[in-house]
Amino acid sequence: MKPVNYVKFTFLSRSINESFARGAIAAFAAQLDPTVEQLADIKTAVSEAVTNCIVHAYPADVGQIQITAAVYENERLVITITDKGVGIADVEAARQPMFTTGGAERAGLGFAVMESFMDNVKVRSKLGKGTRVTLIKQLHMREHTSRPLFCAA
Amino acid sequence: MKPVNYVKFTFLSRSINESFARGAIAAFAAQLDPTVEQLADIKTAVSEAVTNCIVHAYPADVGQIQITAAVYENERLVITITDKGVGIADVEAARQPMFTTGGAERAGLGFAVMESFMDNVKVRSKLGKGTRVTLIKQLHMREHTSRPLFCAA
Amino acid sequence: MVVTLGPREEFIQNNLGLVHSCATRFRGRGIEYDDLFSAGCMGLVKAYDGFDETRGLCFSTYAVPVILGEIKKLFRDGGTLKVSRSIKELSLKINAVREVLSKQYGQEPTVSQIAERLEVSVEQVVQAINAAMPTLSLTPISDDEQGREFDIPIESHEEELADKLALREVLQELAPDDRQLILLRFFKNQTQSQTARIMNTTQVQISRRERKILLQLRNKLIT
Amino acid sequence: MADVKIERKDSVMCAYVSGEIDHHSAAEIRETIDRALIAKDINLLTMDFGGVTFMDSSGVGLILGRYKLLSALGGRLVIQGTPPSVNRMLKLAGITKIIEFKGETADETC
Ligand SMILES: Nc1ncnc2c1ncn2[C@@H]1O[C@H](COP(=O)(O)OP(=O)(O)OP(=O)(O)O)[C@@H](O)[C@H]1O
Ligand SMILES: Nc1ncnc2c1ncn2[C@@H]1O[C@H](COP(=O)(O)OP(=O)(O)OP(=O)(O)O)[C@@H](O)[C@H]1O
Ligand SMILES: [Mg+2]
Ligand SMILES: [Mg+2]
Repeated sequence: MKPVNYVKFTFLSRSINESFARGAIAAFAAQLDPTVEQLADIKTAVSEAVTNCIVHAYPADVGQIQITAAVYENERLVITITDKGVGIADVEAARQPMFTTGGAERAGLGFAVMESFMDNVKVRSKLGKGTRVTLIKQLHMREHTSRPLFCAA
Repeated sequence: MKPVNYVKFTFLSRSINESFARGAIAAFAAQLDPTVEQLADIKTAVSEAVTNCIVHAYPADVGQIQITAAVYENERLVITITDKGVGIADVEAARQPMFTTGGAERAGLGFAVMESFMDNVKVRSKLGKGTRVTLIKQLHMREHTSRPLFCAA
Repeated sequence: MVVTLGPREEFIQNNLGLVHSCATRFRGRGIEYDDLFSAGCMGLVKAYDGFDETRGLCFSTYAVPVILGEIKKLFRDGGTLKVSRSIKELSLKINAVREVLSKQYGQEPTVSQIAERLEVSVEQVVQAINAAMPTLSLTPISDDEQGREFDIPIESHEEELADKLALREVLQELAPDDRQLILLRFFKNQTQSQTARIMNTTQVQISRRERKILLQLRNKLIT
Repeated sequence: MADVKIERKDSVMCAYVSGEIDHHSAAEIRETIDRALIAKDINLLTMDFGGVTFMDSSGVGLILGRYKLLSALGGRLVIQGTPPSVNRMLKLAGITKIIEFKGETADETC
């Protein structure tokens, strides 16, 4: 299915860009008219995925992070976060709550948070090649005064 | 000179994305801790440039718009807005206040607004190829309690 | 070429449209349109008076920057206000309105409903919402603070102790192998592979087992 | 972004955290707290989250890290003032039963 609208952005794996990524995604998701809580969930999940790229994918250097966000007709929001970093040896293990390779300051909760705040989380990774995390959220399952979402440009 | 930090994003020339572009730029510029006025100026200028792509560059169809934003060491913010649309025949004429090819709906003030809100505006265009607008703003010329902007990731 | 503007009064009357076009660009920045327009008119008058007809310049080329500049001055007062501060203020308002609207509609308001009530743009609302704004529970808030869904009750020392004991107890309930796994992984900070080596099994086995135990532990602790 | 204010009285220390806690800001908060912790003999640290507007799992790491450090130093960590969404994160982390909580409002110990 083709998205109704999408955006793609690329930035450096600097920790200062964590808040940029959250803000940009929020600005995009706004077109779906989410509730405050839905928006908070999306921002938190994106923050987790971006932080993982910064901390784990490029542990020693600064690399590129790419985010795409797409809106589909049924108000489904699909976000991907991609890095070309070290990759994950065992994705299943990495997704376990409390699994971390990050030492004492990390809780190993990133994936658990993404899973609990989004409707679906997919992870594809290849050692030495990089990782792509796909976050999916279905907005407005509830009834909702419908209004046209997109106007002609 | 190499930028300290930068971001690049691509999106469709739909009017709904004007607010995304403003929001994303605001999220990026936030790292320079601008004043309310400076941020409003930046957002307005970006909005003008993006609207021009939507209205003039791709008058009949939906095309791609690319924005880059870069921060340089002296707190200079450089933003480019690029389209692959129809291009501008005479850039100098187009930049004149009240020049418009947009009919009664448009005031022909977009470039004047960009110029008055930013420190420097450059326009490069080629008919049939597209247009790139470069917006430059110098933040915090005044004294300013300096704090480290970037920490190692 | 000499450009003649004609009589002042009449010329200004005829060019108010230009002022409107300029003033519109500043809408939604928190200053009333009438004030924007008045400042713009000042700019137009200044431009008329300052325009040098002999320089062959188009009037609008000269006037537009003057008008825009005059309107911009209105915003200078707030010029030192940091975005971070203003966002904080708006987010407090959003919080309050969110609560009111939730009660009114019986469900969480969307960002556009909040924006409408506050008479600001959706964009501003989105910017001001920080991800961890208090999540509202839709159950009516009683005077009793403990009634709120996400509140963690103030724990007495006895309860704390009980909790710690609970954790220990839950751990005690585990089979010896499982207990060793948890101790190695989370109290001795061993990796899955290291744990696997110590326990004479494979990392995959540890990984699977661990997930099961953690779920089990969590369920016991949370309920 | 985030800010942390430290208050100290004898062996008791309080850290008031506000703003957005992500991996970027957690690093600064951690350094500020640890520097103050190590400089003096502290046996009770209270972290106040009253002003926190965003927190991802980096905040959980921040708390766990201080918890471990204090345990090693023979001290105690107390968390207070956590807004509901921070609680949600802590609950998800399953650490609400391990870490000491004091209610929503600040206490006179600091
Ligand atoms: N983009 C990535 N590139 C390489 N490894 C990753 C990436 N994302 C996650 N990982 C691996 O998966 C593990 C689990 O990630 P997760 O986000 O759940 O926890 P964490 O980052 O270690 O801790 P926390 O997120 O709580 O701070 C990481 O420790 C790391 O080993
Ligand atoms: N990206 C672009 N591609 C093609 N033509 C452009 C582009 N940007 C501007 N132009 C041309 O330059 C003219 C002047 O642009 P400007 O933004 O100043 O005014 P406007 O868009 O016509 O009106 P307003 O911005 O006041 O609504 C336009 O009318 C159009 O002919
Ligand atoms: Mg993580
Ligand atoms: Mg224009």
